[in-house]
Amino acid sequence: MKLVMAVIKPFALDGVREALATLGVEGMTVAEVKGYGRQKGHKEIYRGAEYTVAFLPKVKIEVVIEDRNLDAVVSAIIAAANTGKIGDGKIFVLDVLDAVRVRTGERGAAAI
Amino acid sequence: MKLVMAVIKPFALDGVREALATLGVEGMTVAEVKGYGRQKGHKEIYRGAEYTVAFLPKVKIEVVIEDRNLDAVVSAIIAAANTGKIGDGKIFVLDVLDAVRVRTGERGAAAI
Amino acid sequence: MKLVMAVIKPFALDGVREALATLGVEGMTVAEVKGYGRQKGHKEIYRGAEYTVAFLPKVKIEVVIEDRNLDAVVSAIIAAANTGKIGDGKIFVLDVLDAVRVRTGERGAAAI
Amino acid sequence: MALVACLLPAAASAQSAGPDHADTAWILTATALVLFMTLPGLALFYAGLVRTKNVLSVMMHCTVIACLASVLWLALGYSLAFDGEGALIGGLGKVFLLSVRRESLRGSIPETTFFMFQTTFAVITPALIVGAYAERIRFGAVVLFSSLWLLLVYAPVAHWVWGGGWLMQRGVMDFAGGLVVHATAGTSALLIAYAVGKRDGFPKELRPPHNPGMTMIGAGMLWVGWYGFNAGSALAADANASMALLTTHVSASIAGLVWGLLEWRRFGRASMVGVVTGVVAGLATITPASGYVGPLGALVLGICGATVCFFAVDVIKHRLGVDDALDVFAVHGVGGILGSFLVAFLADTAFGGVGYGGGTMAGQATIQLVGIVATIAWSAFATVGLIALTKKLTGLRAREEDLEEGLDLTYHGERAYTP
Amino acid sequence: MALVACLLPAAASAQSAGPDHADTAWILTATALVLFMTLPGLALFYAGLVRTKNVLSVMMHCTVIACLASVLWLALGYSLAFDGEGALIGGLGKVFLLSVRRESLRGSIPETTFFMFQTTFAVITPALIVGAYAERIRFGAVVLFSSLWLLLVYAPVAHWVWGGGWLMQRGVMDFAGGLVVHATAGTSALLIAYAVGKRDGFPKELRPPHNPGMTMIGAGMLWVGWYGFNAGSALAADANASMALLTTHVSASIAGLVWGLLEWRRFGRASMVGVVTGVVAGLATITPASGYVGPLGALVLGICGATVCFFAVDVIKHRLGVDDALDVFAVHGVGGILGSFLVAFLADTAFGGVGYGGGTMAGQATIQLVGIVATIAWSAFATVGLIALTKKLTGLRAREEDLEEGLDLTYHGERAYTP
Amino acid sequence: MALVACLLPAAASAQSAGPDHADTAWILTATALVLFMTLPGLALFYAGLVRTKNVLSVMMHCTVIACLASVLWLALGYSLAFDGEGALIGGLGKVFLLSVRRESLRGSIPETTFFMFQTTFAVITPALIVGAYAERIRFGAVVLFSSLWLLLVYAPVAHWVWGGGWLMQRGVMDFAGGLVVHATAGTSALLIAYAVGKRDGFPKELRPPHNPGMTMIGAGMLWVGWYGFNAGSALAADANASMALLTTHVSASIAGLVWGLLEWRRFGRASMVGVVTGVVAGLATITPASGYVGPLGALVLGICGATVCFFAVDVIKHRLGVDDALDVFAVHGVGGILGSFLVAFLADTAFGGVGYGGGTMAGQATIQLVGIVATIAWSAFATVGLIALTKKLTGLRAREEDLEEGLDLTYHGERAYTP
Ligand SMILES: Nc1ncnc2c1ncn2[C@@H]1O[C@H](COP(=O)(O)OP(=O)(O)O)[C@@H](O)[C@H]1O
Ligand SMILES: Nc1ncnc2c1ncn2[C@@H]1O[C@H](COP(=O)(O)OP(=O)(O)O)[C@@H](O)[C@H]1O
Ligand SMILES: Nc1ncnc2c1ncn2[C@@H]1O[C@H](COP(=O)(O)OP(=O)(O)O)[C@@H](O)[C@H]1O
Repeated sequence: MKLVMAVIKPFALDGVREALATLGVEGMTVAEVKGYGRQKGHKEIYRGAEYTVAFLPKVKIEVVIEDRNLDAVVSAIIAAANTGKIGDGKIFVLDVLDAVRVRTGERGAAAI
Repeated sequence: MKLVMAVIKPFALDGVREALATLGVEGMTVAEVKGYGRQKGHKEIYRGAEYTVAFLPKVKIEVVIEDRNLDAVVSAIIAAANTGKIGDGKIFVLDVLDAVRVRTGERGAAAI
Repeated sequence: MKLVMAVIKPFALDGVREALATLGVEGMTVAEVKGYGRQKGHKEIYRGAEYTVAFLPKVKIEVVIEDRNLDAVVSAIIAAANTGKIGDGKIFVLDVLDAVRVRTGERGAAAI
Repeated sequence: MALVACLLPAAASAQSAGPDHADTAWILTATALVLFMTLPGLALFYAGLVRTKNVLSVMMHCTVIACLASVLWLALGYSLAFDGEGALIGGLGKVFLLSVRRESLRGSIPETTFFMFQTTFAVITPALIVGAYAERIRFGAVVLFSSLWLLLVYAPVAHWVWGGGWLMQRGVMDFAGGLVVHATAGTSALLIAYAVGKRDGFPKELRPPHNPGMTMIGAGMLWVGWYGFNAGSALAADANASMALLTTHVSASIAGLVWGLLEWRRFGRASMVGVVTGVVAGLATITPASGYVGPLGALVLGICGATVCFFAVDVIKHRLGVDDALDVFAVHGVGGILGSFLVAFLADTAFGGVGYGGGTMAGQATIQLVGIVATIAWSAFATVGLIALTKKLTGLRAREEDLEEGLDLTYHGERAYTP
Repeated sequence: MALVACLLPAAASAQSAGPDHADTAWILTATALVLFMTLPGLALFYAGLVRTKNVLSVMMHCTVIACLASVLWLALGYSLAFDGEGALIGGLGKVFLLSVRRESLRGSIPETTFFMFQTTFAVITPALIVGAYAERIRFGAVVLFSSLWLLLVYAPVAHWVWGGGWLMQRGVMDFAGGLVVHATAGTSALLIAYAVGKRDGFPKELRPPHNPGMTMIGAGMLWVGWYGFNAGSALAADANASMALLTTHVSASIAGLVWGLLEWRRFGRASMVGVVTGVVAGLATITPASGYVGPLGALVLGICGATVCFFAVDVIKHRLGVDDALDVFAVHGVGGILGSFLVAFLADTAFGGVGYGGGTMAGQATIQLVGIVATIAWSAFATVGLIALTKKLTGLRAREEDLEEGLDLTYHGERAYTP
Repeated sequence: MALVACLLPAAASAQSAGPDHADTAWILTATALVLFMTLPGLALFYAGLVRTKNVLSVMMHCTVIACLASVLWLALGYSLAFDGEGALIGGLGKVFLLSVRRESLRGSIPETTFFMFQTTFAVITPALIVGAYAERIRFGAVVLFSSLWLLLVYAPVAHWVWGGGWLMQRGVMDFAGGLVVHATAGTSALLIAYAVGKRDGFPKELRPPHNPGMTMIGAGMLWVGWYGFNAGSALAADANASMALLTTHVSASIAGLVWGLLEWRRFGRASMVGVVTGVVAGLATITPASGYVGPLGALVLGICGATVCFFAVDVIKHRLGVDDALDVFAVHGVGGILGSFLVAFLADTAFGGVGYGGGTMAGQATIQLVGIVATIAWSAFATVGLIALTKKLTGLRAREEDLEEGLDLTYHGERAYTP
């Protein structure tokens, strides 16, 4: 199993969720995060001065999938989140040793 | 070392924390997240219309442990978070290459 | 590639960000979390009673880097976040199988 | 309001040397209450309903409109509305209040008090429209449109109904602004909402209100402030003011319950945002009638207001597909228009109202209809022109990437919540 | 209040044709201030103290009770409280205000003004109880219980004390509602808190207030609104009203300091929620006495109120183990009862009070005690019955899974914060 | 204010038996409005601007200062300010109001009303200073410094200007507190901000305001409450009060626009916090002049106030490098001082003002300058002493680890937001 961790723009979330649903991905976990990469933050104004805020709001999606779905999932995320502008985000892939469904105790692929 | 990442219902957090403390787990990190799986979101009402909100609030627990504690930790989380209803959550296990305690620079098992 | 996941005190974030920028790390993702470790929470007052709050606010930094930068990054985080007091935080290192830049589809080291 | 105050401008205190301190005390208080409706009441009511990235833009709209409208009202608007007895528009004699002295009276109160009370109305009316174009308008467009709208729509209609113009001369009943405030703002809201286009995600993928509690706080402030709006429109601290306050409260209360019941019947649950929306619908509906009806009339108005507005939201958003984002037309417009019509019947003494001062119910109904049609027609006509002009001068809809980023950051360089 | 206004219904302005505009101005203002206490004051004060998942339910309770109580008060409650001189209960002559005309006076003000001022009291009193059953009650139970409670507990006690009933006839002192408002609500709060059971986690695993700032905002609004509550109860803009406002302010101020000091002595730190709780305790304690005592009496009442309520919180929650969630009994109930008793002593002219109008301190203390016991007894008796009825008709406590999920989503289909 | 009220203490109602109910109604209302400015207005305005970890500490400062100042004002401050005609300081005759009876009048209103109105000024003035030392002061220092400051700075200057002291005798114009409130608080704010040191991160790494919406809500409340502050200072519900309310509103409105324009010119965007800061600058600037000028004067004051304060923020923070955290001096101090000077010109009847009562513009300008210099000098002198004392007794700056952790948790055992 793989953990696909994607950091994307907040407004792209709904599209990614739908794209993954179409693929049959049955679960995902999302967190509000902030980050920077090529896209370097923005300026905020406060009483006659401008401040640079380093971090931009992003959402981080974590989805655990079976190995054979990896390419499809990554492609689907790219398709849904890509706008061609900097700040579109990154996808990281990690290995998952095991998955457990709390309700039933099922393990492995059956649990995701 | 292993990273146990559990996505559970918010109200189960206190129970899980206590269960892990009993096991001697000395640290954990918790984030507010939202997710869906089998449990598919809920309906919210807004001025004469119902909207489906895809994501439900969950908490994500991350705890890094020594390999030999893995089974005990997973079982403890299941025991504390299981209500038998959908949405109880998932546990994922990842491998951790190293751990460092910032304060002392200690590494590996000594750091967790 | 490696995922360096550091849980540190919130006020140390700016310092860590600057330290990593100096190293040439070009992206990072930050989440507000809460946690406990050696540092055990604090007491809050509410109408004539004191309550123990188990969790303390922390920030979790996730940064994906090339393998050869690992030691430098870990050292830089320690240097920037260490105050010598308990609660300074932990760093965990995980293996990353792949990275993808959403905008361009670039993969691997080119993507981070 | 004008009926009472303006037909008897010199009656109450002609004999006395100065203003009636008691009436002045109440209208100064009412002025504070009505300002409170906009700042922060309406700002909160609206800001709670939008998404996190557009919270401050809504607050900014309300604040800037408050500032702008106040200055323009002093410079020109008040004179256009309340100087002279022209049928269609007032004169220029009170520009910058140059001709008004500290001691000038209007009825039993200082004219400066009357001016300030009216100023707070001139502030809230264009601010109501904010809810229609929220989350996607350019900031420059808000500034331009609101300014011109105040002078071209609000001031003339205020003159027609309260300032001695043709509707007032015909005896139209609009105690506190069903026509002047809610019908004008509601009509224009619908048109500009259509012109600026839909929010991304409308209607299926909409996010729920980011902070309903904020909306409740705003609604509470609107309710409290509406006491000043309606009971202040008596322009005296008398039995009329008192009854207006009572009918206002009763209509709001029953309307909140009715909206809740309708939701409960349809969804099995009543929402908090629903109940406070009902309250506001009840308040808008009673507004034109507040000083003319009694407690029973208020109950009827509240029930009708909540019911009609409840269905109007659905019709506008889901049948017509117009993204009047925060339902300005469906709640304020429809409520105000409905009340402006029903007052013709409920003012009858049989229902505890004040009667028709010699006229008949049928006659009153006719003039109310005329007033409604004229107000809607003029508001629509002028708004269409203003939209075209705004599109040309500043552009109307924000760029797609700015919408994504949120108006707060794009236009104001700020974010609503920094942890 | 009633003392002044009702014994002299026609005195002040019998000779004049209409209401005293000055007194009317002040009572209309006071009415707005008291509505402001509930919406949004109390809603914020309470909502800040609960957990994130139950924020809107608390606001909903306050809003719906405001709507419901207003309509029921118009329909029946006001008449039961203020029609006729029956010892135990008023008549039906003022149902729906049918017999009240626009020009009817009560003392120097329109009866409609008096009605509306009283309406805001009828709104806040059942709303106070919300804090007791917060976070675990069924929504239907709130609707049913609050409605019947208004008619069965509030209206009769208001009649006894202010409406010409047996306690008023015996000269009980309750200027603005120590008995009528705080003792009734506090007593019933304690019983229903017990009946509905504890919040999950009580007492050891409780989460701290989700947003103390919200509680502070609410407390500030309560403080400001309480000026209207107490000084409005003079029913005139006179020296009595002024002194009532003064004593209200002084008691609140010293009580906030005392609560902070007690926390500081016990924990080495004073909390913000603590200080504003002290302020509210001081406000509740001065309420029955506000028009009868002077500045020194107010200082004494504030000090006693904060101290006794501080320890009462602990006794109720940790000794008795009753989860009166937001301390309605310990703060409002105990404060109101304490003030209702102490006024018997502090009204003495020796302490700057108004004296006993011919009676003696001992006599006054006796009637105050009788009033306190009767109010508590009747509130408790009726509440026990209402709880049984509510349990049967709607159920009282929400289902376990709904508690977990939170009342906001379960009953109202909404969430307080959507990022 | 004092000009009007105190020179004619017995004029208006000497012949009548009791207070003028109409004026009393208005001043009671104004008192509520001014309390509302501090609680929760100012608390919100300030709390929105700080970081999440210090939100409650700011609210706590405002609340505790409100309580403390009220009690000290009753005990001593009021007497020092308003008892007797001493040139430099009042007497002890009104300590605890012992000599003031329920029926005592001051002008046309009860002395208790006057006292309470003044109390709310005594509350907000030291609370203004909170913005200067926010996010890094020890809680004990706030308590000690504010208490002594009220008695040593505020009470004497209030006596000089309003209580019959030397500046009043010379005819200084300060309608509602440009000198007494804003110049005193602003000057002391600057000094204590310097003494307590900079916030960590100042000036480069500063976090933006944690919740600008909160600041907007607070600003709205300040605006509404300022009606009471300025128009209440007429001490009657008359044409003066009305004009004061009008000029207050006009200055606020234009100042908000001007600040926005300046930001837009400099950064290409206008911020919401900017516009409401401009509004507050406009309000502070009009304060001393509000009852003396007309609408045109108000426009001039608003434009000057916003412009000068806009640049003052930059000068203080980035040139002088003093971390007056929330710009108390730059906005309140500078605005109040500017208005206190400009009133000498704009009060001319040529600009629609009230004129100089026989004096000349030049004479007035001189006495205004003398007043400004004396107020600043005494405030600075006394504040330096108080800072030294506070440093010794309680310490001024919190410990480094407490700053990191945040003042909310360290000093008050609470956190602002618990999800
Ligand atoms: N090396 C990295 N480690 C962790 N997170 C990263 C890394 N690089 C980028 N991110 C996350 O991805 C987000 C988008 O990255 P960015 O570089 O702006 O995208 P792009 O390069 O496609 O324009 C960042 O805001 C950050 O949260
Ligand atoms: N494949 C997955 N990848 C990431 N997170 C998941 C995945 N499946 C479930 N989750 C997380 O676990 C939570 C609970 O899952 P759910 O399927 O509802 O539980 P169950 O199957 O036990 O009823 C989800 O809300 C989501 O946050
Ligand atoms: N084993 C662990 N697994 C996950 N997170 C941990 C673990 N131990 C510590 N943490 C995180 O690191 C934070 C700091 O840990 P702590 O033990 O207080 O630091 P230290 O030991 O250096 O004083 C904790 O609040 C928690 O969020």
